[in-house]
Amino acid sequence: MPQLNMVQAINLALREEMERDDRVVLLGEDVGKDGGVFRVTEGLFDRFGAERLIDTPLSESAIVGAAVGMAVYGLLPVAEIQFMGFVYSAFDQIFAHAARLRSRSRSRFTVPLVVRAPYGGGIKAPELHEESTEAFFCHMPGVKVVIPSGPYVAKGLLVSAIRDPDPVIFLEPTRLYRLIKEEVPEGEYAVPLGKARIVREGSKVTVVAWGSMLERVMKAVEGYDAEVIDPLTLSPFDWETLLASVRETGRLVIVHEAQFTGGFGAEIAATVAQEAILYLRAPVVRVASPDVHVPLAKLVEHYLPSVERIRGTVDEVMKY
Amino acid sequence: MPQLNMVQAINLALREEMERDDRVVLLGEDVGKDGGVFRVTEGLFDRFGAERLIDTPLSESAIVGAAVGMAVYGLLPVAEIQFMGFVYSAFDQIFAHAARLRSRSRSRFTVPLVVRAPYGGGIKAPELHEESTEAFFCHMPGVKVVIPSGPYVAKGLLVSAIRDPDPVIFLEPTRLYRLIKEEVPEGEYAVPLGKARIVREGSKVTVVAWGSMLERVMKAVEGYDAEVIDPLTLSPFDWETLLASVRETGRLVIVHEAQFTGGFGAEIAATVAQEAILYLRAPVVRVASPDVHVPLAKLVEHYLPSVERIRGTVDEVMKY
Amino acid sequence: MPEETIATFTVRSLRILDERGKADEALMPPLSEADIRQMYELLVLTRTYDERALALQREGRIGTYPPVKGQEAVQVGSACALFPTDWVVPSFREMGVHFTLGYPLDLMFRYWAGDERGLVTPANLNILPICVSVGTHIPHAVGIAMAAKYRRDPVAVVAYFGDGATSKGDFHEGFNMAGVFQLPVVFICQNNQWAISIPLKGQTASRTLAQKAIAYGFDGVQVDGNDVFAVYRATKDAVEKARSGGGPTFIECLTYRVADHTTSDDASRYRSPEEVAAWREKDPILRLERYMSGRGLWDEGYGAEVKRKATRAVDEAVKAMESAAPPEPGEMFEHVSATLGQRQEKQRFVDHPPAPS
Amino acid sequence: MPEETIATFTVRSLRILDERGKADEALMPPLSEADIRQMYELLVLTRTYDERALALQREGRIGTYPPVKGQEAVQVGSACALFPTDWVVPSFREMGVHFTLGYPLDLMFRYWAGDERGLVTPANLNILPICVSVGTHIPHAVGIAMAAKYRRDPVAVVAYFGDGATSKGDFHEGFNMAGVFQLPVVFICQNNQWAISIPLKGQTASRTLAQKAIAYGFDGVQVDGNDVFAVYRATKDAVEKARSGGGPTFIECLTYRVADHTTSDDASRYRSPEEVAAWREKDPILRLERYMSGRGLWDEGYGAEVKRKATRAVDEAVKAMESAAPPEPGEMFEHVSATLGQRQEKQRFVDHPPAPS
Ligand SMILES: Cc1ncc(C[n+]2csc(CCOP(=O)(O)OP(=O)(O)O)c2C)c(N)n1
Ligand SMILES: Cc1ncc(C[n+]2csc(CCOP(=O)(O)OP(=O)(O)O)c2C)c(N)n1
Ligand SMILES: [Mg+2]
Ligand SMILES: [Mg+2]
Repeated sequence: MPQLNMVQAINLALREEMERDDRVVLLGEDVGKDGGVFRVTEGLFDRFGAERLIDTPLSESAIVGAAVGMAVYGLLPVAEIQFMGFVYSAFDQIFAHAARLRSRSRSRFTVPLVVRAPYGGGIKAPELHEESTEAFFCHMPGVKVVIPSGPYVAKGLLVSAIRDPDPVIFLEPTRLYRLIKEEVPEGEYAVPLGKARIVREGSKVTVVAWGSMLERVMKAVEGYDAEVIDPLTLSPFDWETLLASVRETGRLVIVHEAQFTGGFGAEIAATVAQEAILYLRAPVVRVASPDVHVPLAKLVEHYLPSVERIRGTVDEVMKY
Repeated sequence: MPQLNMVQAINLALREEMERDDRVVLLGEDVGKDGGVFRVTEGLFDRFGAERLIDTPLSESAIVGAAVGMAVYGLLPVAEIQFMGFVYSAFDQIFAHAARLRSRSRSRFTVPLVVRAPYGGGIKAPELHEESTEAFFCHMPGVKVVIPSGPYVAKGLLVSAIRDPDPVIFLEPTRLYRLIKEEVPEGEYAVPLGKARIVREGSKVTVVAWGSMLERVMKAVEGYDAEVIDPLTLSPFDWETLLASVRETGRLVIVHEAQFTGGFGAEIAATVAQEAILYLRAPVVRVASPDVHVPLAKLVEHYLPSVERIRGTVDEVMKY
Repeated sequence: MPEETIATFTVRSLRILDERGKADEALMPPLSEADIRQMYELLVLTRTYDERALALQREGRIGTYPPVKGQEAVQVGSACALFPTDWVVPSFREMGVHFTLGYPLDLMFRYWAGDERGLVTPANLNILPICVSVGTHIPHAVGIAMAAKYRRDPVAVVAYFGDGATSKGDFHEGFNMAGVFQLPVVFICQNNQWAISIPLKGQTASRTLAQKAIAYGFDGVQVDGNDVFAVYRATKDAVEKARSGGGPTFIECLTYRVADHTTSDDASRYRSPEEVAAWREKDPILRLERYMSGRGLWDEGYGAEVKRKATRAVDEAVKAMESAAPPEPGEMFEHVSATLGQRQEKQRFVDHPPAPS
Repeated sequence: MPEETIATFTVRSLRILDERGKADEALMPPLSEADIRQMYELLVLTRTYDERALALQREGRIGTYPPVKGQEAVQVGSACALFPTDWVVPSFREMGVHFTLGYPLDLMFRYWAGDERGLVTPANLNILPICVSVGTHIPHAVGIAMAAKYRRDPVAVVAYFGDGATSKGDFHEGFNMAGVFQLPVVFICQNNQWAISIPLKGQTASRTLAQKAIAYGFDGVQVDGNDVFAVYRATKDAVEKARSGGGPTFIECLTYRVADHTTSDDASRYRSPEEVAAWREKDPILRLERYMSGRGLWDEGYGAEVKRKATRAVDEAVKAMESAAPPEPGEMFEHVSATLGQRQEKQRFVDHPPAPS
C-alpha cells in the first residue's frame, strides 16, 4: 500500500470521488491550473479539466455562495477557502445560507457542500494564515465540522464529507500536511462522520485532542496510562465515546490550539462536567492557546500548546 | 427621574455622548432621517445633522469597515447593524480587522468602535431577525461583548462602551426594548464594562442569565433562595463575581437563549466546573435553546427557554 | 496611449407602454389577447393578495409583511417570460413572481404568518425560498447557473432583488463571477427608489443601476418597470440569450414602492406625499387597463369580474391558511440536517416533548 | 424612452513615457531634475531591498515574502505625489510606497521576518499596517476619508490593492460608499495581470478595471504603471482633487508581477516564460534610465553609485533587523486590548511566564 502524506491522501480522495461521481466539482482560488497553494489539487485539472476544477475570482463569499447554488441544483461541490483566515467573509454564506437552506425550504432544497480550508498554526506564515476558529462552526446548527489528524483518516473522512447530504466544514491541519506519512489504501473506504477514534488506550486519564494537537499529545502522554481520543468530527460530537472513556479514567484533559475562551474545549468540558460528574476524580482541564491573536513566526511556538505544557497538565491532573 | 424604556435609554446615552464629544458619530442603515427601525436614534438626526448621523448604503461589511477607519482617524463611531442576523457579512471586518488593528500596529492605531445590534428572539419577526450568537464574539480576542438587560444598565453600559478604547459589540435584546421601564437619570453615570451585577441575592443556587432571559429567570426563581447574576459584559467575563457566588451556593444554572452547543454557557460551565469543583453540590446545568435554527413566529416560543423550563431546571438542581 | 479614450460604453433604456397606455407597436412583443388578459389578471391577483395581506396583518392574523403595491408589473411581466424549467431566486418582495409561476397563495400566506412550511416550493417549481437577507442570495443564482451550464441544461436562472441590494458585497461577487463564467443568469433589479428610508442617491452615486453591469463585462439595460410589456420583452430577450449560451444580463426596472417598506414601517417619516402621489399616477395596472381599453380588451365589467375572481382566490387562500394545523413543536427539528445528532435527538424528545394536546 | 441610449461613459488612459524612454512633453508633470533623480533612487532602493529580501528568504533569515519586482514605478510614482499628512492604506506588496514615504527598511525586514514590531508605523507617517487579507482594507480607507472630511482636514487617503482585490465584496462596498459620500479617497490598483495563478480574464470579464468606477459614479482612469511619470501625474491630480473636495478617483495601473507571487509560489506552473520576458522589456527602471540618459541625467557611473548607496542602506537594514532583540513571549499579550482581562493576565503570567534567559 502506498505511503502518503495528508496532501496526497486528500488529493486521492478528491480524485476518486470525482472519478466515481460526475456531480463532484471543485472550486476555489488557484485550485485549477496551479493545483492549489498547498498542491492539494495537483494533477486534477489535467485529469478533469476546467469545468470540474473551477478557478474562481478572489471572492470568498461568492465561492461559498455559488457552491450553495450548485449544491441546490444537484451537484456535490467541494469549495476551497485558501486559508481559514479568509473564511470570515464567507461566514454569512455558510451560516445564513448553507446551514439553513434545508431548513428554510423544509428539505425541498438541500446543500451537500464541503468547504475545505487549511487551518492551524505552526507553519510560520503571515497573519491570518494560522487560524483555528473551529468553535464558530460548532455553534451552527445544520453544519458539520470535521478535522482529520493524519493521512488515512483524512481520505476516509473527506469521502464521507463529500457524500454527506448536508454542509460540512472540513479543516485540514496545515502543519500536518507533510509531517506524517501513512499507508492509505486506494479505492473505497469511508471513515464515518460523527464517530470518534480511540487513538491510544489507557485507563488513568483521557486526553482529547484534534488536528495538529494530536501529534503533540501523543508525545506528551508517553509514559502515562492515558487514553487518547481524536473526535475527528467536532460537530456533531461523539459524546458516547468520550463519556465512556472518562467514566473509566475519571480524568479529562482537553487540548486544542484555538484560543482558550469560547473554544470548543469549553463545550466538551461543560458536557463532561455535567454528565460524568460522579465519575470525575479531577477537574476537567483545558490546554489551549491564550486569548490573544495568533502571533507571527517569532512567537507562534510560545502561543501554541507545546508538548511540555500538555505533559505538565496531564501530570498535574494525575496528581488528584 | 424619568421612567424610560430601553429604546429611550439608549437614545439618551447616544444623545448625551454626542453632545459631550463631537468625536462620537453614528452610522448605519436608516439611523438618520428615519430614526432607526426601532426608533433608537429618533430625533438625533434633527439634533446633530447628516454629518454625525450617517445613513449608509446597504453594506454591512463596509459599515463596520468604514467605522474601523473612522476610529483609526480619531473618531468614536457607533455603527448600527440593523439586526444581529445581518452582522455575519461584517464578521471579517470585526474579527480580522476591528479586533486586531491594535495588535497588528502594536497600538499605533486603535479602534474605539461600538457595533450596536438588536438581538434575540421572541418578537415574531422574519428569519434572521431573532438571532443570538453572542458566543461567536466571545471567542474573539480584542473584542468586548456587552449585553444590557434593562434601561438603566443599557444607558450606563453604552456610555462605557463608547468611551472604551477598543471595539465593543453591544447587543440590545429586542424583546426588552419596550417591555420594561425604569428610572434612568439624565447626565453622567457609567456602568463599568467587565463587571457583573447581582440582581437578586440568594444562597442555595446561582442562576446566571443575560439579555432577555434575565426577565424570565426572575419570574422562574420566585420562591427559591436563588442568587441571580447578570454578567452584563460577557467578554471579558467577571469570573470573580460568579465564582464567589457559586462557592457560596454550590449550584449553578446557566440560562441563555442562544443554541445550546457552543453557546457561551459552555464557557461558563467549563470554567466553574474546573475552578469551583470542590464547592459544587450539583452538576452545573445549562438551559438554552435547542440546536436548531430559530423558528418563525409560530414556534419561536417553543424554542426559547420558557419560565417553566427554567423553573423546572432550578427545581431539579435544588434536589441534589 | 498617451492620453486617450480606450473604451466607450452606453446604457440603453426601454419603454413600450407610455403612461397614458399608448404602446409603441414596433417594440411590442408578440402577445395574444389571451396573453394580455392573463397578464392583467395576474396583476390584479397580486394586488388583491397584497391588499388582503395588509389587512390580515393589521388584524394580527399574519406577521410583518412587505407590500408589493406599485411593483406588480415588474414581477408579472418578468415571470411571464420564464419557462417552468427556469430557476428563480427571489428576495422577499416578489409575490407577483410566485403567483405568476403558480405558487399557491395559501402557502404564501402561511409563510407570512410565521409558518416555515409555507416555503415548501411545490415540486414542479424551481423557486428558492424567500430570502430576507438583502442581496446575499445573488451568488446562489450564480451557482445554480454554473451547475446548469455544467449539465448543459438550457435553462435560465433569474435572481430578483431591490436597489438596496446593489450595495452588498455579494451583489458584486456574484455579478463578477457571472461575467467571468458567462453564465445563463438574468439579474432583475426592482429599483423602487427606496431601501427602507434610504433613497437611491443615498444608496449609490451611480447615475443608473443598469450601468453597473459595465463593471462586469455584460449588458445592463434600464426598463420602465411599470410597463408590463417592456419588462416582459427585456426579460424574454435576456432569458433566451441565457438559455442559448449568451451569458448574463442585468435588467434594472424603474418602479416605485407605493406603500410602506413593511407593516412595521411608516414611510411618511422620510418621504413626501407628493412623491408618492406622482408615482401613483404611473400605476402599472392602470396603465395596462388604459391600453387594453384602447384595444377593446377592457371595460368596467371585465375589470370587476377579474377583481371578483381574484378576491375569491384570496378568500380561499386565507381560509386554507387559517384551517391548516399549526406546526408541532417537533417540527423545528425536522429539517436541520438529514439526520439529527445524538444531542438533538435528546433535545427533541426529552427537552421539547410534543406538547400535550 | 422608448428604446434609447440614456448614458454614455468613456474610459481614458494615460502614458507619458514610452517604452524607449521618450516622454510626451505636453503631458509631463513639473518635476525638477532633483525630483527625477530622487524618483530614480527610490526605484533602485525598492528593487535592491526586494532582491535582498528574496535572498534572505532563501537563506531562511526571513519568512514568506511577496516580491515587488516590476511594479516599482506604480509605488514610487504614486507615493511621490503624497503629502506627509495624507493617509496610506496598503495591502502587502507596496514596499516601494513605504520606502518613498520614509518607512525604515529595517522595520520592514523585521515584519517579514515574523516580528510584528516591524509594523509600528513611525509617528510621523500615516500608514496603516500591511494587510494580507486581500481587498478587506479598502473600507478602512473609506472610513478614514469620512473622518477626514468630517474634520474638514484637507487630506487625501490612498488605498493600494491588486487586480485580484477588485473581486472582493469589500472593494465594492467601499467604492460605493466613497461615491455616495464623495470622499477624499484615491484607489490605486496595481493591475499586475495575475492574482497568484489567476490571470486577469479569470478575475473579471470587465475589459478594463478602470471602468469599474462607472458603477460608483466617479472617475476611473487607466495608467501605464511602468511609467513613473504617468503614475505620478495621475496620482497628483487625484489627490489634489480629493484634498479640495472633488471626491474619489480610481486609478488602474497596468504593470506586471515579474517574479513569483511569493517565495512559496512557482509561477512557471501557470504562465509562460515568453509572457514574462515580454514584460521584462517594459521594466520601469530601465525605462526611466533611458529617459534620464536622454536628458543627460543618467550614466553608468551614476547608476552604479545609486545602486551602491541603495545596497549600503539595505545592508544596514539587514544588520539592524538581525541585531534587534527577539520579542519576549509576553509581547503577544501587549496589544490585544488597552488593558488585559483577568483571564488574560493569568494566561500571561501563570501559563506563559517569561522564558528563563
Ligand atoms: C443584509 C441585510 N441588511 C439589512 C436588512 C434590513 N432590511 C430589510 S429590507 C431593507 C431594504 C432593502 O432595500 P431594497 O434592496 O431596495 O429592497 P426593497 O425593500 O426596496 O424591496 C433592509 C435594509 C436585511 N434584510 N438584510
Ligand atoms: C481574502 C483573501 N483571500 C485569499 C488570499 C490568498 N491570496 C494572497 S495574495 C492573493 C492574490 C492577490 O492578487 P492581487 O490582488 O492581484 O494582488 P497581487 O498578489 O497580484 O499583488 C491571494 C489569493 C488572501 N490573502 N486574502
Ligand atoms: Mg428598494
Ligand atoms: Mg495581481
